[in-house]
Amino acid sequence: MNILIEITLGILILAMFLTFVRLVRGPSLPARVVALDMMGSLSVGIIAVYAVATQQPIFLDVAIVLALIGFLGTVAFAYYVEKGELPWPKA
Amino acid sequence: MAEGISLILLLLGAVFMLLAAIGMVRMPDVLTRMHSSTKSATLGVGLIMLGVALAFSDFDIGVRALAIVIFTFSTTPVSAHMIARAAYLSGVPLWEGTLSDEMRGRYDPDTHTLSGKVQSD
Amino acid sequence: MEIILAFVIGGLFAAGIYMLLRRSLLKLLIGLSLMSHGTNLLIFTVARLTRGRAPVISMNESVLEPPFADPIPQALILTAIVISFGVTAFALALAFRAYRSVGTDDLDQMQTTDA
Amino acid sequence: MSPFFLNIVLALSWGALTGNFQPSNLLTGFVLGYGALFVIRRALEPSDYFVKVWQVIRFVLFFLWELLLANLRVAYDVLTPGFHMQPRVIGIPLAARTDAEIMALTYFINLTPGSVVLDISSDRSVMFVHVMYAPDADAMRREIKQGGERRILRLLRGTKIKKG
Amino acid sequence: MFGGFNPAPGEGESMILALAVVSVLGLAFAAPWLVRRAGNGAGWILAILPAAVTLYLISLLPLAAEGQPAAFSIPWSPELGLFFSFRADGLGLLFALLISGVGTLVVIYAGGYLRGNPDLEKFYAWLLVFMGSMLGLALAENMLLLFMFWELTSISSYMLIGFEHERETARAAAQQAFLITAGGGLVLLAGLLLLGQAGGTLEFSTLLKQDDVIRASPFYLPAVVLILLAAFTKSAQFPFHFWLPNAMEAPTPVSTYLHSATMVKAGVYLLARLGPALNGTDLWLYGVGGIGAATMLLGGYLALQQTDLKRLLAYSTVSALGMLTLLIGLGSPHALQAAVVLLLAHGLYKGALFLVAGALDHETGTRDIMQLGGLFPVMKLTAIGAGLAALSMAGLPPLFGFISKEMSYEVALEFGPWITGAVIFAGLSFVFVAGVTGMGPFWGERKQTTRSPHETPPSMWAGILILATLSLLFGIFPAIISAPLISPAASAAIGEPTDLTLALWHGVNPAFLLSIATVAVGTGLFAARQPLRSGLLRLVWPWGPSFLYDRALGAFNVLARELTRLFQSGYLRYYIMTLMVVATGLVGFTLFTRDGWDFPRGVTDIRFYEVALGALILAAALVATIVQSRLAAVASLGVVGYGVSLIYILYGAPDLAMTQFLIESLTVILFVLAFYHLPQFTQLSSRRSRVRDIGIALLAGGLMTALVLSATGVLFYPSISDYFVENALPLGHGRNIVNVILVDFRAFDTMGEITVLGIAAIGVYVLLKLSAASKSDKTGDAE
Amino acid sequence: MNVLLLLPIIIPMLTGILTLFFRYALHTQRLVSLMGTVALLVASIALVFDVRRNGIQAAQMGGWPAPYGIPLVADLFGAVMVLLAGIVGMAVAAYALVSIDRQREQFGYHPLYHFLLMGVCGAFLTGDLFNLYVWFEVMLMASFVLMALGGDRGQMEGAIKYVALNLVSSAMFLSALGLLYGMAGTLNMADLAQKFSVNPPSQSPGLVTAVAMLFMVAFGIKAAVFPLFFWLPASYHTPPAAVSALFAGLLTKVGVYALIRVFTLIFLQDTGYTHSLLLAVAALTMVSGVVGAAAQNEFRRVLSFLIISHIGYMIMGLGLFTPLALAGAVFYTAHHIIAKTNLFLVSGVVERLGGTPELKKLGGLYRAHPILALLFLVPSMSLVGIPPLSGFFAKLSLVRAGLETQQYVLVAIALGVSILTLFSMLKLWAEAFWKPGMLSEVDTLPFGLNVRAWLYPIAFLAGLTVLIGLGAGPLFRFALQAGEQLMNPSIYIQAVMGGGP
Repeated sequence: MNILIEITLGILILAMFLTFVRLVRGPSLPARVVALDMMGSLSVGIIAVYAVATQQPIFLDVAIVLALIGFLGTVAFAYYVEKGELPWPKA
Repeated sequence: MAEGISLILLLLGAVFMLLAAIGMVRMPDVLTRMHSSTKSATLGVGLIMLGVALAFSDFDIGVRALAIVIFTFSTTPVSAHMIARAAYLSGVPLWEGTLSDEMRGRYDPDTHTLSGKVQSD
Repeated sequence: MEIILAFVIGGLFAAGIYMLLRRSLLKLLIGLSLMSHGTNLLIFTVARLTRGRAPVISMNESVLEPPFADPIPQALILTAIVISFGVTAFALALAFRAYRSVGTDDLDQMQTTDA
Repeated sequence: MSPFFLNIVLALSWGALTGNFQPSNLLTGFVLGYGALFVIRRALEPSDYFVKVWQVIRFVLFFLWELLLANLRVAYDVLTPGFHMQPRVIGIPLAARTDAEIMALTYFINLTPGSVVLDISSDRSVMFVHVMYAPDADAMRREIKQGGERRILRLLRGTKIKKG
Repeated sequence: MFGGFNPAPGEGESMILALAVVSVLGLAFAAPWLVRRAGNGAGWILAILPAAVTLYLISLLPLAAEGQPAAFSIPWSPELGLFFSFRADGLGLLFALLISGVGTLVVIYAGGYLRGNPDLEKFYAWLLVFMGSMLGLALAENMLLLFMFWELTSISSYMLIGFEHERETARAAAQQAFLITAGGGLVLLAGLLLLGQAGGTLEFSTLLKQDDVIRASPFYLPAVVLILLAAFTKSAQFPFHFWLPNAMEAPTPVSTYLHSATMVKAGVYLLARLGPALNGTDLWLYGVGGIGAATMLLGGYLALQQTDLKRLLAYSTVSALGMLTLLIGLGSPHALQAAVVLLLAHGLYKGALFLVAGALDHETGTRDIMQLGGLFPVMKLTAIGAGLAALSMAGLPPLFGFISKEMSYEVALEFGPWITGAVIFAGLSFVFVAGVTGMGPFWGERKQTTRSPHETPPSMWAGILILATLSLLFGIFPAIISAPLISPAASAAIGEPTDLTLALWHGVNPAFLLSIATVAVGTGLFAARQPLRSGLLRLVWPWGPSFLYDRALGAFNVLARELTRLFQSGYLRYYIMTLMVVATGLVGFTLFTRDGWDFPRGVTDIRFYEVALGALILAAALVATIVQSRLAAVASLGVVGYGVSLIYILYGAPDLAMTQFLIESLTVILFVLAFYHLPQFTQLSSRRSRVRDIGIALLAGGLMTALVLSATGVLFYPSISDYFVENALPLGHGRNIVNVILVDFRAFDTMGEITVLGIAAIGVYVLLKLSAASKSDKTGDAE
Repeated sequence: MNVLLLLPIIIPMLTGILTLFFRYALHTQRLVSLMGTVALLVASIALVFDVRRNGIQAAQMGGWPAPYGIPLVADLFGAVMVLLAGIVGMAVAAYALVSIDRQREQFGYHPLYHFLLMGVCGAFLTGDLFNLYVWFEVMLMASFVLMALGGDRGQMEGAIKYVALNLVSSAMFLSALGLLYGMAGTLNMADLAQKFSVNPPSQSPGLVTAVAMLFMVAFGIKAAVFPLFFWLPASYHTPPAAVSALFAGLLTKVGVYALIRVFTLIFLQDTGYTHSLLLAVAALTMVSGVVGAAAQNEFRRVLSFLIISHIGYMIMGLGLFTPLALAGAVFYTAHHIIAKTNLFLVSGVVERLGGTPELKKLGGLYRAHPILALLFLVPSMSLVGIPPLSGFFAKLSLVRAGLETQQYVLVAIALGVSILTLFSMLKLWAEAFWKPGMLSEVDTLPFGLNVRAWLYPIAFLAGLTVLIGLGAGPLFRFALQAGEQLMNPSIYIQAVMGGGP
């Protein structure tokens, strides 16, 4: 685990924090959704870097899965943000 | 040698992602924020995956890294589009610095249609 | 690192329990989810952490040399995650139906069945 | 027998010849096959298969370049204190008709930072795009139409002679 | 530890003895069917078996007389010391004869008394259950068997007292009787078990041989106290006497049979049975004797002021029971003989008088002695029976009652003035009651009553006359029963064989003079009953035990309601709060006070980015609790999930991470789906409760941290995972060990897991569909 | 591989799956369901005889050597519990045929019923702690859905409380499991027992006791002991009678089974502390249950509180920790399962005939249905401990065990609580049966059956209560063997670790 890799991981985690800040502060919901999506791709990054760090290609499978399903959450949110009103009147 | 390049690529990718995150925080409104984050994040992942492919210098790993890149490149625009459209239509305020907004008032919420009469050329 | 994770687990449990004690039905569900994260992390941490080496025998080697993560808690947590997912999904449907029949998500209104 | 199919057959036969079907080996078979077909391209019925491949490569290069450039611009903007962007929502009259073409265009616009497709009008005549650096709306419109749309349409339409 | 209770003596050959008891119980189950068949004649038919049992018991008398009592024993549950064993010795036979004899008459009497009542079949069923269990109680050799029948009599008496269950008072009286007697029963169980531990056996015959061992053992005091309590509740002794008068709600045959002749005497019988083993200490003397005397006086006094026939008889029965207890308490052989005689005599005359009261009630519709008078010309036979029984109760010479009073007075004189005074007062009240119940209604001027009285049907007056003539017969020729019945019973009660010859005439001695004087004063009292009743007898002690019983019952109900409202508040968060406080308190206390706490050792080094990740998770969890918008909460929950998955990655668990990511995204989507249709978060709870909740949550979280820290500090045994690692490839043919464990080594878990998912799917489908369907169903297809 | 061990799990699963297919063919569903329960009963009887004849049966799932695979173990106690599950399963299934409405049957009542039985039998038979957690979850999940099946408001509220508290308990169970694995490195109960008993952990023994406490709380919630029982009275009276009868009979008993299994096999290091705590909990549970029952005025709420009170007796048996006491606990569990399920079935009929669960409005059943009255008397008086019914022997054995270990206060409480139980039972009897009251006109039941069809399962269970009472000799000897087996774990360990294919 040479120093360079650690710095990269540090940067990525820092990016995670920043995204988290946006997620917390994000005035509107779409802002939070974007942050969550960003988190997804950041995680892919972290996993990939870690895979290299530990010379374990097995982690890449996780990255593949995450890359694919990460955006599902975002699309779900988007669908609902746009929908706005309730599908049927409140009980 | 390949080791060195891959480390640098990883670092570069990480930096780009950091930029995306900073963009995420600094940008005034949702749409501009989205630009910086989704695009550069995708680039970041691309670079990291390149670094990974180089680091392992094994064909299978390379294919997997390529797969990740392809997936990211194919899913991010879709999610970007969805979010942008949703944000815009749900009335998220644009940055006051936006010069013009030709889509304003064209969306009819109940029939979900967007009138498309041609403007200039 | 177990020390840090111990505090993370404690934090998760605390947040989960705090949410459980709230009057809203939805916060209850979030609390349950937080607590199950805490529990899974607990099982993972208590069974000794080893950094990096996944318990997977890669293609070229036939036996796994020592410093690898303990596979059993991972199997347990996997089962636990899936089970708690099933239960959470049911709890969500139940919360939805309860809200429809009671009209509010305030748990204090739901005491007709008690003495 | 479209040349592309022929090329695949050649690659597979190469694999069979060399006895290992490792993907890397197949790739070399494919390149060799492409070279062979290129030499005898006149014998086959005319198709722009060969022109096409070259076009794809050039387009990918253009795209990557465009991506890098835009990223740098955004990066610059993000790092410097003030905001330099002039965001705008502009409507671009569409020449692209089929779903495939519109999708390709949307992908291209979305992926090059600085522009995000907001929506397409119900009658598919106009595409609304939010752009970051667009001091002049019409200039931006032209740039996207010329840069992105022309290339994509040429790429997609060029090969399908049958389609109008 | 079961060696202590050696089984009963071997010679359990007379099967018929057990059959006697079981057959009566069997008849009880057949009764409803029989009654439906027999109609009005049911009383006579059902009486056949009890009569047969009486005759069989009489045939056993000679055996008991020469000390070889018929016995029977089969093991029921030897490990628990319970044997289905009977032994018909003198005392048991005397009591059993009383039960079956009076029982036969009551069965016949009930046929007439309850003719046409729709619930007659239920009445007979429970009456026969009672008779069977009383017989069992009388003849039981095993103490636990005695306890079994003891409780059965309680439940049958509940059913019989509450016969007219439409009436609220009857139900309340039945409940009161059952609670007190059954409560006494359970106390008896504890007493008997302690006695068993002291004496080393649960069989009466062997137990009574170790009386000195028992007296010396530490269990003696608690055992005696408990047994006394039980006997006092059953035999309506002083603090627990109030249930007997209230039990008069029962129909008269029940009052006759249960609440004068047999059930209430069970306690006295038990004391007599255990006397040889337990008496001789002053605890016994003052405990039994003292309470007996008190009850005798109280019962006698209260009897004087009653106007209802049955309550009057009830209080005088309480007094008679007090006298019996007093005699047993005194414990001398002479006293025990007097007790045995009084037992028989009281059974006869009190039974008859109760039947008379029933006849009067049946004919005239009222039991108030003020409205009864001059009925002799109309109900001659009943009057004669009543007269004889009253004379026997008053203790006039030719009757058997005189002999028993004579003996009681002789015993009283032996024990000094106080006892004599008390017994005399009781005698006075007996005479008074005899006059009021036996003579009052039939002489004097005729009063108007609701129903025009005429002679009772034969089934009713038969019982009265038989009992009355028996009192007369035994009075004139006491020899008939003294040898075969009374002396074996007395010797059983005393512990060693004694022969007792009864004689009507003991010559003129102080006891005789006293009894004549009591009769005289008694008749004087009877004559002056009007002014007596209006004047002196007005004062009554309002805060008696009955008042305490009602208070206790009311208080218990109020306490129960308050406690339940406090605990079972209906607020889910209070439930979870108690749960958390208990769990944290219990586990925390154990961890820290029993030195479970330990500092972690051999932990991996700390990397800054992992700390950052941990901090991110904590921050996200914190945000999830604080943020107002629910979808933001879901998003931060998603972040927690991602963080945890990354930790799984960092520590080498790819499969886990993949599953966690998948599940996390799915959960986020589900939460969004569900939360969209649910209302916004609103700040509901007050600040104070929020601070309290934070406190509890932090405590629980802290405890978990402590547990994890101390668990990582200690490694007792190496994990068994090495086996899995070695055999995953060769045996499991898989490279990913975690997967191999899941699908092969621990596949059973995965099967369960999939079942849970399947059920959850059904559950969600049911919850969503059924709601929609039920709406449409209400209007849609009917049931 | 002794197949008898596997049958009690496989049969309910197959029946559950089969009934799932015939969603709209109700008659077939009912037939298959009943056949399933009969098969389960037969299998459990065979298992009991097998275990009785040749000792504890153990089988390793998948044939993996002892501590590594998941073992299925049937000792006498486990076999008896499976038998009881079979008995109650059949009785309630027969009762449900006439009492469950058509709509619930179309929405998967029978499959859920059998999955619950599968979970219960799995929990009784498994020899691995994590597998016990999985079976707990199967059982709980099925019970959650059964509780919410029908969807009216009362059910929803009850279900929420039931689900919330049970999920918290499962989370605690899981954490305790994690800690235990962290310390002992294995989850196989026999292996754990061996490791903890052979050379008990030297440093920080308190940690093992702390984890034991966590187990006690987790199982305590499921067994509804004091102060963790609040979910039971809030939720047991909301679902239909058949469902709450099944819950009353089996669910809490699985918690008790788990407590007994764990505290006689694994946590034996600090019995002075843990088991005296159990005694205190037992006493408090007894009292709080019966006090709660006295304050209720609905038929099934009284019964729910009484469940809690009687759980106290079983925990008392465990707390006393002598062979006789454990035999008493086993016997009491058996007696209570049958009697309590029966009472809930009776409450279903009473509510059906009286039209309402409130005691104030009920009445007149003694005259109208004397057979029902008698069938109510048998289980209720058995629970009070009136001889010669099974309750008496259960209480007798516990009182004797208590006296032998000088726990006089506890024995006094046990007897006192019996009286208060009697008080509640008499309240039920006086209000519902003796008090004159109007009877709802519904005498004909769904599918045209009259009340008699409802009484067959009740009569069956009442008969069992009486038979257990009369046959107490041999049965208690059987319970004593089970008690002895529980008292020295080495037999269990030898059967699982030593033998086993």
